[in-house]
Amino acid sequence: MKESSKHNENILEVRDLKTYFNVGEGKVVKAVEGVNFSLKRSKILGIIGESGSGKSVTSRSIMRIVDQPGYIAGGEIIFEGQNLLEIPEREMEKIRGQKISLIFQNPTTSFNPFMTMEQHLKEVYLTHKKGATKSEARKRALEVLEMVGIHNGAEILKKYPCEFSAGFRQRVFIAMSMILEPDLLIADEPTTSLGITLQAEIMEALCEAQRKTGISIIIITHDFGVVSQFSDSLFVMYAGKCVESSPKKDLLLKPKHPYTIGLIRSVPLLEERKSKRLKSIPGFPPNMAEEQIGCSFSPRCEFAREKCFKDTPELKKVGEEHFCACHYPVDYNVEDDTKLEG
Amino acid sequence: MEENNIIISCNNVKKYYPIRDGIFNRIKDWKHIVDGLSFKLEQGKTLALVGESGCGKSVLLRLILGLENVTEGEIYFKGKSVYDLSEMQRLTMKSEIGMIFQDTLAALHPRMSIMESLKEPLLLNGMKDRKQMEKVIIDTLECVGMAPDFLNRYPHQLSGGQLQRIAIARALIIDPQVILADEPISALDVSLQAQVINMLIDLQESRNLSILLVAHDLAVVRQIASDIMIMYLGTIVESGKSSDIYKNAKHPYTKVLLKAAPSISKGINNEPFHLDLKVGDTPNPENPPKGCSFCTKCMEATERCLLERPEPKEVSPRHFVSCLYV
Amino acid sequence: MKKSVKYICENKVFSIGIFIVSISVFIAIFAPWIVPYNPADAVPKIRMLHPFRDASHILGADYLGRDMLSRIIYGIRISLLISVASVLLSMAVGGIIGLLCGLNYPGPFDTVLMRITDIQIGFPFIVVAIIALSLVEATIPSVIIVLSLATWPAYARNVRSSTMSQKETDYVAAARIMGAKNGRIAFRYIGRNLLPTILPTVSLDIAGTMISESLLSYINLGLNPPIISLGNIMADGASYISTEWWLTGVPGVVILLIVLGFNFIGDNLQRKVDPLLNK
Amino acid sequence: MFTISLKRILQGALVIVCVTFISFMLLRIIPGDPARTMAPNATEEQLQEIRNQMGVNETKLVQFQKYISDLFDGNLGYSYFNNDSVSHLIIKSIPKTMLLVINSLVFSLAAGILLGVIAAMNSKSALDDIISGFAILMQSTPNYFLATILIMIFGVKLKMFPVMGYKGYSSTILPSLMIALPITAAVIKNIRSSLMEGYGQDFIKAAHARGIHSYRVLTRYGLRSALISLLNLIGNQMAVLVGGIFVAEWIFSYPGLGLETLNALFRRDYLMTQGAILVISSFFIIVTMIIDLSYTYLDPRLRKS
Repeated sequence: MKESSKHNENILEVRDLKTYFNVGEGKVVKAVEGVNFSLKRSKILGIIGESGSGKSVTSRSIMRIVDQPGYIAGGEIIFEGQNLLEIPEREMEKIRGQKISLIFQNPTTSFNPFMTMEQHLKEVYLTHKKGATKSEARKRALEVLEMVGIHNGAEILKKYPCEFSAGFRQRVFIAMSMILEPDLLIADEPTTSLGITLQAEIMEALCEAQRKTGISIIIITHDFGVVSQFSDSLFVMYAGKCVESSPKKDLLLKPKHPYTIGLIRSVPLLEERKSKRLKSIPGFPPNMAEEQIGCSFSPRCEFAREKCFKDTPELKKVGEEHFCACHYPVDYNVEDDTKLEG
Repeated sequence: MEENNIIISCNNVKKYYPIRDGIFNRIKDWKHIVDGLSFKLEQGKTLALVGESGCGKSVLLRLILGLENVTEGEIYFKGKSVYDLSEMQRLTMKSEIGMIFQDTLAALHPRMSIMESLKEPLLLNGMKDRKQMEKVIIDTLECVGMAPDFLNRYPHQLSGGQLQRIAIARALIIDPQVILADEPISALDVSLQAQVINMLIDLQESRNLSILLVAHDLAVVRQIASDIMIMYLGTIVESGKSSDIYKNAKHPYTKVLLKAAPSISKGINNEPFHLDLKVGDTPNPENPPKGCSFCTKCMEATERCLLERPEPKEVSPRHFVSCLYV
Repeated sequence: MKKSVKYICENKVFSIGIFIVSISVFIAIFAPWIVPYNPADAVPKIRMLHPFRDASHILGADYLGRDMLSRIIYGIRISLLISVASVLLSMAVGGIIGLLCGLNYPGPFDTVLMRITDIQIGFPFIVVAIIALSLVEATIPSVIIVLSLATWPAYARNVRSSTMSQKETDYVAAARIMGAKNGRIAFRYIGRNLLPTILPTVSLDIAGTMISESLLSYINLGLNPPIISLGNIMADGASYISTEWWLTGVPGVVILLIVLGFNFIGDNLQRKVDPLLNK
Repeated sequence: MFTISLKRILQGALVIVCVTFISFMLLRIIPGDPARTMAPNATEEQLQEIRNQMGVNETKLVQFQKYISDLFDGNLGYSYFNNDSVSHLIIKSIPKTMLLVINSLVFSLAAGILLGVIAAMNSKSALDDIISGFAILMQSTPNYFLATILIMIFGVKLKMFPVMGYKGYSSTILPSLMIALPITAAVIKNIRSSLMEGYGQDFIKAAHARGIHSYRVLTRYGLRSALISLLNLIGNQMAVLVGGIFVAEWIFSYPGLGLETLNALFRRDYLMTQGAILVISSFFIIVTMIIDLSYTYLDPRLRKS
């Protein structure tokens, strides 16, 4: 394994990651089936996909905390030159929280109700930084709270999580995940349970923190608006596989994969729209327990041809850093929506 | 705007919850959940109530449905006040309102199969013979795009999208004139959302339904609603036709909402997330500000805003804004 | 039916429970026909016979020479009858009271009744039983009522909390919107949800009541001699404990097995009965 | 927080008063004449004279009033059978029963938590089945049958512990073991299920994702919430504990408060039974109240609401 230098271009490379769940009676749900992507240093990658597409499972696999009965069946996760799937558990525990940290979706349940905020923040610091003193930990905690826009930190520390609103708790959680200056932050649907202004506040705090510390972020969401406004490059997942990935502007303007096109067309817009109805994608997402033959989007795809139903498309390069897993990529432009009005 | 095609109208509706304390639970203070609300819903139109959690929009629906009593003000259904209806009239009113709840799984009885849940509204409306009931149920399922083979399954065995359609079917099965929907789409994925939005629009046109929709996603509201009301902390800050609201929003809170709402076009031209709101927690309903409800968070708030409660001013036809500086 | 049989076999412990309980119910129903000897007639020759020694008296004989197996068969019949009856009684009484309290939750009716259950919990069961059984002569109905005194508050609390939490749910609100009256909501909606939550505790309570019933007879407060209950048999053998331990041992093991069967069912009944749980 | 505890204390006091009143009335209703059991072969006038002395002849309410006024100046009345003041008798027998209570609580908590944690830790292995099997077995054995087994093994066969009466500390072992085993079973089940449920909760996964060592996650997060639910369980197990004390003292004829109560009850010694019931049930209610209050105090969500 080549020893890459610190300023290696990609901080994280995921190659052919496979995570399966055996759900009894021999049935295996292939939640993540061969996912490939890489993340450049201090850049933001947005993973978008509907529920059941395997995006959360991908994030848990990177941190190696897949819930039972899931297991990582194959592939490599190269993080700063080191394959995370091969190192022992003790080493992995040092990386979690110190090098990579995870933000959960529901702030109301991700805090220990019996511990004060101070105990939460200090515990992470003291667990990883052996020999650090309590006052040092407290100083760092106040520093991090300041960074996410909480100025009355001292008064906050004494209180319990149940005394704060959901938005405030999510802010403290972000601060907690930045306390050891990790290199990678994974945010799994950080704002789904919050309202519009709270969501904007949290995303603003995340941007601030990213600008100040140069940390690279993977944000996972099903909200197209949030991910297109926040990230540098996008990565669309469907039924456990990557269907398209490219820099943000390229994907939003000229998507190639029929599923991405369908998604973008079915997102309601703030601006005036000609026809009242949205062009929705017919049918329902596939049942992950059954074996997927051919392209898993073929049953719902309007461009599907005979080849699509037989063999699974590979991820092909269709543009500058633009990859698409489709036999017949569509060249479509958001501006002239009429092209497909047909 | 003749009087008779107004389905539901409220004037100056208030709802306070008591805060009890002390050994004998004496009422210490009042929580202003809905603080003086007036609006009209016309036949065949869709009115959207937009606001963030805690602004009292779901409570307003419960008041209209009679699940809770109003502390002050009246609610009229087809011109007659809801509270002095006779028993018979109340029953007929109930058969004309359909309700779609936010948490579709919790709105269906966990141990009743889908068939039984759909039969309940028909039984309660006096339909007796089984054949007819089954026919009505299957027709309604058709128009929400569901095959009848789900009928003897239990709610927890269905996916989010399917539950949503069953909830809409149950609301439609008694052929109501008004549909009240509490965030029917926010829990769904993007592709399913589009399917449900299209369905609601088709149903509205085919059955001349009027829909009172509660939502917090401005883009979805733009798609469905003809009239919009923006709520903040139990009061209406701005109301009007959807084109007026989106094109020239006047109230600071509406502007903040429009700016904060994420969208693909903002993504394309790289607009950052930026909120011009005062930092700090939103005021809680326990001690609402005396003056304008938005004064503690509004950037342009002045001394006057803190004391004087603004009245809705008509800025343009049917476009009302409650702000002192408009 | 085919599917549930496969489902039950998967869970060994549950099937053992079903097996034990069905045997004891079979014995309880057909006791008079399957009993080898008349449990009352004493044969002095075989006094204190050790079990499994003599083929004709498999479980031996007690200090008066009465056949132990037939006495135990009758004992099971009485104990099971009393326990099941008293649990059903306390389920009915507790259920109704719990439902009414839950429905008028902030009202006076609820606070008064809940205080009664608090007071009830204040008295240890033994003291209540002793006082009650000295008040009224110990017949089968009176023992059933006394035994159900101990378990009805638990049912009342259980049903009340479930009713209170269900009152605020959306499906009850939806029913009310559609015009359902209070009576219909109470039984057709809330009642229907109570069964799966109560049923598992029924089985565990039957086990508990069998123990209390045999305890009453053990301190010869319960049913007097003409009626044979497992507790009586054990009480008779108590004084010979150091020499002929099996006089108390054998009935004790029988009680233990039956109660174990009920406990096995109780623990797993929740998963089997509730449609909510099978995916 | 203060108002909650005040309300709870008032409620407790009310229950104790009701218990006293009900037991007072009940005792007077049940058949059987204390004077006759006192002096079986006395003539009618002598019985009448004893009854006057006992004050049994006035109406029940007057007796209750007199009892309450005595109660306030700490005198629980006079027991004619053991011709000693009731309060003195009770105070003499309380320490022995307290010994039983403490022994069984300590044993059941220690063994219960230990076995519960072990069962939760390796939940898929045979060890978990053995421990759960032991728990179900202990809960299904009638306690007096358990006593007979203990007597057989430890008393008669191995002669390790005394079986009857009170001969020093060693004779508390068997009775407290008999009381403790069913409670241990309940503690094992409670700890095991709350730990295994606890593992699935979000905040434990979040702690794990922060790289906090799995052992520390168990003790700092899992056990803490399990202990709080354990407190709630102990409150419910009080009834089993008190029931166990009566049976243990009866079978092992262990001279504690339970045995005194049962004897007094059978002898219709009103005042002694009354005093004993008052002490036992108020102890039991106060302990349940303390557990409720500590339960609300320990859980910040309840304390802060």
